[in-house]
Amino acid sequence: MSDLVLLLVTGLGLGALYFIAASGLSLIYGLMGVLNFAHGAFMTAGAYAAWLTMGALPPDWPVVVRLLVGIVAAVVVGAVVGLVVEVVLIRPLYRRHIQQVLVTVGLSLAGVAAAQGIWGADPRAVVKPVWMGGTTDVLGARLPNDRFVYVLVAGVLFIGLLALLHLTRLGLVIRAGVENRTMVEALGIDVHRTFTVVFALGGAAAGLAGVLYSQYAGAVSPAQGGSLLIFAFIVVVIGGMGSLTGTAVAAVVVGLVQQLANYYAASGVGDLSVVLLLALVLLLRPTSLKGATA
Amino acid sequence: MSDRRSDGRPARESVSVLELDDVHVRHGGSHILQGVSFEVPATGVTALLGRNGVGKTTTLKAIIGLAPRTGRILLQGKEIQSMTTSRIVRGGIGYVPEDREVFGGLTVDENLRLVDPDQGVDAPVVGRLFPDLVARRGQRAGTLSGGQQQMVSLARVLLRENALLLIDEPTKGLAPKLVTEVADVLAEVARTTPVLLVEQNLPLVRRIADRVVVLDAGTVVHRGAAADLVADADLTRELLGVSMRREGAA
Amino acid sequence: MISAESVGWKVGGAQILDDVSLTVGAGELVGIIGPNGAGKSSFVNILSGVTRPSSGRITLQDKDVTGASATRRARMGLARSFQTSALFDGLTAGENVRLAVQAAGSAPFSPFRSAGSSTTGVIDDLLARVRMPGRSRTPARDLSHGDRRKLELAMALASEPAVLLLDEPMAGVSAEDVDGLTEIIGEVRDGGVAVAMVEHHMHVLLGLADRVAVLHHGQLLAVGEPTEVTADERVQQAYLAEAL
Amino acid sequence: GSPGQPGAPAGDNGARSTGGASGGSGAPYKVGLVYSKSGPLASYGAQYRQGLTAGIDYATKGTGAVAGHPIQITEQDDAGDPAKAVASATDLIGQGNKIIAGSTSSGVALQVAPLAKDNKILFISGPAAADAVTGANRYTFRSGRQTYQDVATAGSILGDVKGKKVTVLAQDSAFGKANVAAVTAILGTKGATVTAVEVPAAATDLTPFATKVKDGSPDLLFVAWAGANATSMWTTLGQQGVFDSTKVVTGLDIKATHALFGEAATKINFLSHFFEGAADNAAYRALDAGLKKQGATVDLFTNDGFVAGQMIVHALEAGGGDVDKMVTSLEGWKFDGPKGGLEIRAEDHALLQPMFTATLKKEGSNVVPQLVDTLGADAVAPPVTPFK
Amino acid sequence: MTSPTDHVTDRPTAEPGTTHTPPEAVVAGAATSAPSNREGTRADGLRRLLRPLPALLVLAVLVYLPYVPVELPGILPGRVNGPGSLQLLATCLVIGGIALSYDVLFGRTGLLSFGHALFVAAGSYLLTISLSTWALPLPLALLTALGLSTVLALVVGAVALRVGGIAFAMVTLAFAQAASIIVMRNPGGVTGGEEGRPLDRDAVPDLLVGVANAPYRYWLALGFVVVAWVGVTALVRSRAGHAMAAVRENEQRAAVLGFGTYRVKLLALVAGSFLGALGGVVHALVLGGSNPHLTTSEFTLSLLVMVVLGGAGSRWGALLGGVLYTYADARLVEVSDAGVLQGLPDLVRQVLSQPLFILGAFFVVVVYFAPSGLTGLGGRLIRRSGSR
Ligand SMILES: Nc1ncnc2c1ncn2[C@@H]1O[C@H](COP(=O)(O)OP(=O)(O)OP(=O)(O)O)[C@@H](O)[C@H]1O
Ligand SMILES: Nc1ncnc2c1ncn2[C@@H]1O[C@H](COP(=O)(O)OP(=O)(O)OP(=O)(O)O)[C@@H](O)[C@H]1O
Ligand SMILES: [Mg+2]
Ligand SMILES: [Mg+2]
Repeated sequence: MSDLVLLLVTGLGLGALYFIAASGLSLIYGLMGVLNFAHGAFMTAGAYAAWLTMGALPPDWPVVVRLLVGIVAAVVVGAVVGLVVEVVLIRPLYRRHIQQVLVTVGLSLAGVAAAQGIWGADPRAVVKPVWMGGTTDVLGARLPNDRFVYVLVAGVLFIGLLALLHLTRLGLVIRAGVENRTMVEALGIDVHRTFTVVFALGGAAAGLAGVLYSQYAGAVSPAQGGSLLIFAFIVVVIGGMGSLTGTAVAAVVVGLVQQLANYYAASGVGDLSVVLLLALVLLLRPTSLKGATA
Repeated sequence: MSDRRSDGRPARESVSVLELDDVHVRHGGSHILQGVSFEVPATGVTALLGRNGVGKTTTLKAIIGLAPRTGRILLQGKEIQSMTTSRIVRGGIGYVPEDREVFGGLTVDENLRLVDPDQGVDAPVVGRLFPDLVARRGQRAGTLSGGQQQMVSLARVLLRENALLLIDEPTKGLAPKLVTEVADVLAEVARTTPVLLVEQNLPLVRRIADRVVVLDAGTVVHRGAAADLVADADLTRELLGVSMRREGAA
Repeated sequence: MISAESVGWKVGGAQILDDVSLTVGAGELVGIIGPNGAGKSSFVNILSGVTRPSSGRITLQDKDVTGASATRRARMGLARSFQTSALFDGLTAGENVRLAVQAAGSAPFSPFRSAGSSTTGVIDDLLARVRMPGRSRTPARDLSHGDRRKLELAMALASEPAVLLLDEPMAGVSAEDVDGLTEIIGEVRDGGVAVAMVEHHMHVLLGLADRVAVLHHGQLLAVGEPTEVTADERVQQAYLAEAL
Repeated sequence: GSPGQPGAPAGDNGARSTGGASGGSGAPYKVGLVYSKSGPLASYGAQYRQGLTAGIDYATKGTGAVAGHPIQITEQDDAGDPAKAVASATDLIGQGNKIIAGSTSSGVALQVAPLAKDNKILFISGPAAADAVTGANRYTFRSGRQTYQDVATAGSILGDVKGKKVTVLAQDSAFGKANVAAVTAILGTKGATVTAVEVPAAATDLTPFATKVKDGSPDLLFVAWAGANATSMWTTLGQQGVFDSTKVVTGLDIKATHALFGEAATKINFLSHFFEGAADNAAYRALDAGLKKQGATVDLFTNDGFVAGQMIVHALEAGGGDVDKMVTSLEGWKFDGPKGGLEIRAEDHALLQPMFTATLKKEGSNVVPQLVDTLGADAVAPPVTPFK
Repeated sequence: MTSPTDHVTDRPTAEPGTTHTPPEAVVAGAATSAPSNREGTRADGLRRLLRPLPALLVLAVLVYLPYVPVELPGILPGRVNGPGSLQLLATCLVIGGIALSYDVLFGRTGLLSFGHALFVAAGSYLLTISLSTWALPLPLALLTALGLSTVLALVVGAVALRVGGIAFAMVTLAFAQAASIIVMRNPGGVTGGEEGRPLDRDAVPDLLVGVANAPYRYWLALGFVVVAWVGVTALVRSRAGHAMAAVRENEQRAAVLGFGTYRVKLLALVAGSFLGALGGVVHALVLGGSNPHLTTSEFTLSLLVMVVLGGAGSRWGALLGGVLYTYADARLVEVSDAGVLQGLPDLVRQVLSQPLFILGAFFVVVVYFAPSGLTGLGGRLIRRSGSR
């Protein structure tokens, strides 16, 4: 019983992390139709930004305060990176989806390599608030406290983005821009600015994901973003490409399946579980996936 | 059948809202518009006619900045040939593209709210002209029939005050009854907003157009009052390959 | 020869087609008219196998093809055009037609047979017939809208089908060319092909169709001689009004 | 004209003397290095290279030459990729290098070793720990430790293992599997019950595995872990209270990782191949001094580079350019490395060497390793695996 | 907005994953630049005769390379016909050929597969396993590797092609990922896990073993490229090739015309995978073993990168992209090592010393300035200079 509770809660926490990582991806895919392979590099940028900031602040400040400042730094850096990348690299390749994707592939290679060149390939430890490293006993299970934080952040992010997409004019323009940018422009809306805003938003979400993941992992390393990105991709695809609600549901499902399979199934099955889940979903319900029948 | 609009005011008295001066469009290796010049007067319907592939659509795209163009284009005296599409549109041009180009994933209402965030499908003009759309406000536009999509496309530009409307084959794919209705709408709209209309339906042109510009192979081959073209069967046959009168009789 | 027996189609809770039965015999041209959104295109999609009906039966050349794929039906001699031109955008007009010719020629699929260029004459011929000569080397995505419509028609004709379904072939075609294309479709019909044609240009159908079927809200309102149908009060009211 | 032999050089075949290290006048001895200068193992590679410089310096008494022939080193980066390593090694062999050293990763070592046999050159594998390098072929040697020696050291920490429960927490990879196999072989035969908890590579959250470990309540937990999520693993073990009931052993990695153990650092027993302050002898002091000159400090894999340097010089002294003589001279050679007394076992070229156990101690915001025990080479010697 | 936009569409393609193929490189027959006039059949006939000439010339030069004892400092390691250079060139050619096989799926049929690595790896590993574990004679091993890989392609294709677009990409990714995991787990010790598996040297002809025989491995790689080139040419010129183009451009339309789109796609996938597996086999022979890098999704991704880099849907493009990418990947290590960097500020130097950084940045630049690939850029330059 206590094991199950533990697995469910940590699975949920994992799903929350996946969602935070995937939300920015989903958002950018939503508008640009571009799977942003550089999202992992954006996350890494956020993680290092937070790490550097926390290191630069006076060590006698409480860790929580330093972490909060670090998170702000990560989000800002993520947004700025997203903004610059959009304006400098993505925008000139207007309408060339494949090329845009490839630019992000190049960026992901270069970004990780740059981080490795500057800070080395080895992971660097990050400080964690004591409370987040501790546990809370529930029904005999020792639940790590940080998972609650991730779930909370993911929930707030989800609701915020949902409101943005469905209640605001920006959201409407984003959803229209997904389908036909030329026509959005022909209706007198400056779609370029929208792109930039969305890319910056996606970058900010990536920054947030990066810093939270580094807290989770207890360290920062250049390849960290990339390893989370794989799951973010899978989540976005299972969730139905660009559908935020789908992404959220998929993130939770993937987190739970992974966690439970790792405990209850033989080793190896746990490893394949996510991949199998993906194949299964795609083969059984291909029509539920937008973009599946391109 | 009159060659004047219903209010009887002749079109040629007005000043022009749009002026094209030696506009060229080149795409890859082909020279699509080869020096197009004409004016659109500040009132009434100006019909842009021509056979398939002569450059009618390209002309409209050049005006609103969707095709790479050179030359001078003046909207209400202001040069717009180097502006971006969205600026030109905000400057007062409404555009109905020939492929409808509705946003298939958005609902009918959302499609309209893009232009008019406050009213959308509740705008009076929509209810009056296209009650079918009001009934389908929540349906995704991608699942609408061809004609219904055409209605969305038309309704979109009517939601906003415009200095000029560019409308590319609005009645294509519409049922005959609706064609008549749309013709009436356009005639009514043109009373306040000048319209540059591309249309293959010659009886409709005859009914609502004041002036015509005829293109052939990327150049203007005829400019004049609609009535004059209609009256001259030989000229019509030469320019468009058919006679308007015969068509109208069918 | 193709026929639909009480075909129904439901999607998202809405009954788009309801109990529609229609047979088009060899050498017959049936016009399908009706207000926008009546279900005409949906009906063509069901006949051609692009969508599956929720009820009813489709027979093609006297065989039940209700569950058969669009590909199977094409192999059995069915060709169609789309209301929104569906072309191979990256290929030239000529290549588009060539593919259509080849698809027809290779009933048993033979992967490694050389494509050859013996079809060039046929292609140029077809493009000339639909009034777009000299356009053979233009990429389809660069064609003007009217030319795309004509190419769409050329591809449907290319396979020399036994059953031909056309969805608004004249929409966007310049006034000058409408008569010519109408004539071609007439010739095809006279060659023994079963043609069903959705069209809003009434004057085209009046001269051409052997019978006209009227769809309204997914139901068959009337079927009969063109003049008879257009005289029908309900049709006048729902569809025609004062024709332009 | 008609082409000659494919692959043949234009003129005569003389070794191009492009200058070389100082202090020699004869034709240089060419040594090729294939190791990770970039890629995930770049830090290991850098340490290895620093150690090698110090080692050659020490063994040649600062001349950089053997019997008047300068040692000329050509480096190539494999970025940890075996395909690149094979290409680089082929290139180096083609350029006339009779000795290849390096191989930071096991994958590289295992793919380069056959090349040594194919081309009859001497290959001295570096930090790569795979047991399979030992006994690979007559031409392949190693300058570092192997997995078996790690595990045997871990076993010693538990003392008498008879009837004890031992769990191995390992990644589901060749490295992890080798550790599981080694623990089963070594401790299992001594009467311990060995179970394994294998963690799939795709696992992000390690709670299920920590729970599994805890459910088994073992006496000894042996952790075989390589990779970026180490901190997360230790934190999770700590959170689930594994340290409260179980003795935990793992290998001590390079200095940069010491901070990554987080709160768990002081609760773990470490086995160690080498660390700063683990030993003290002439070789160690030479290593220390040699590294200082390069602005570096003693760390895990500086030893492997240093020993490689010693082996290279010894081989060249005995064999000159003759590979067979070099091989024979290394077989059975006993010498003092920074770790202490080493022996190259003739039968399979295993490098018999002492091993260490240690703990980490907090010093301010740093943690530093403290030596607990030194195990003799015999105590941890792997069984003989004859050449295939 | 001043980027080179020579074939901007007026209607944006909203669907992800659809290719934008340059019009000049679509269906066979018209694959080489469309002549602007159709004058006489004599000119056509001459053109047809001349068409394969450039390819044959390039081939002749490549065949002769092992007889060229010239040094190209900075461009190749040592002599052109030195073992290092030939090994490098052989690797480049094999990967180029594999990129060509991938283009059958991606550029010709519009199938965005993220699982092509699976078949390449299958060819490579099955050969290695047949030879090293099952001890089959080489011809039988070749048949086994190619046969089983093709069957695998049939099975995977039959399942994955039930979905399209991005979903297809993900299902193929899932299969490849599963295979990758299995290889890493080293079942029965046959794959060697993350360390890879060297080829049993006794099982392959002596001509392919050893540094001295690098020219033969090079010719083997070249032979593979020729086979792939001829295979792709035949496929693309056939009716099936046309059907593939039809499916790529508009699948629904192709179905309505009577093309069995599922079968066409399956054929493309199996044909491409067969060539890919053949590439894997040659890769194993050239490199003397299999390593798990071939199974990773990064490898597929790099294939995608290569094809786009060179120009999708063109044989020259895919081949060139593959060769250049591999070359750059191998040689940039040298560049980043170069003394050029010494004078630069620390931060810049640290970043530039990472080969992957340079590769990534270079890639961005290429995509940016040659959006239709390098061959597209070349074609444009030729056309431009021709029209002046
Ligand atoms: N998924 C759906 N949900 C709800 N309604 C749908 C859906 N798909 C189609 N429809 C409706 O089905 C009806 C039939 O569409 P269809 O395209 O067949 O009409 P049509 O007769 O061809 O019209 P037109 O002449 O305008 O092309 C339309 O009213 C359309 O809105
Ligand atoms: N992107 C492009 N690249 C090259 N040529 C193009 C491009 N777009 C259009 N064209 C060509 O330009 C010419 C004019 O096209 P346009 O669409 O303006 O014709 P149109 O007069 O609107 O015809 P229709 O009545 O058929 O709609 C055509 O010959 C067309 O093939
Ligand atoms: Mg047009
Ligand atoms: Mg329709």
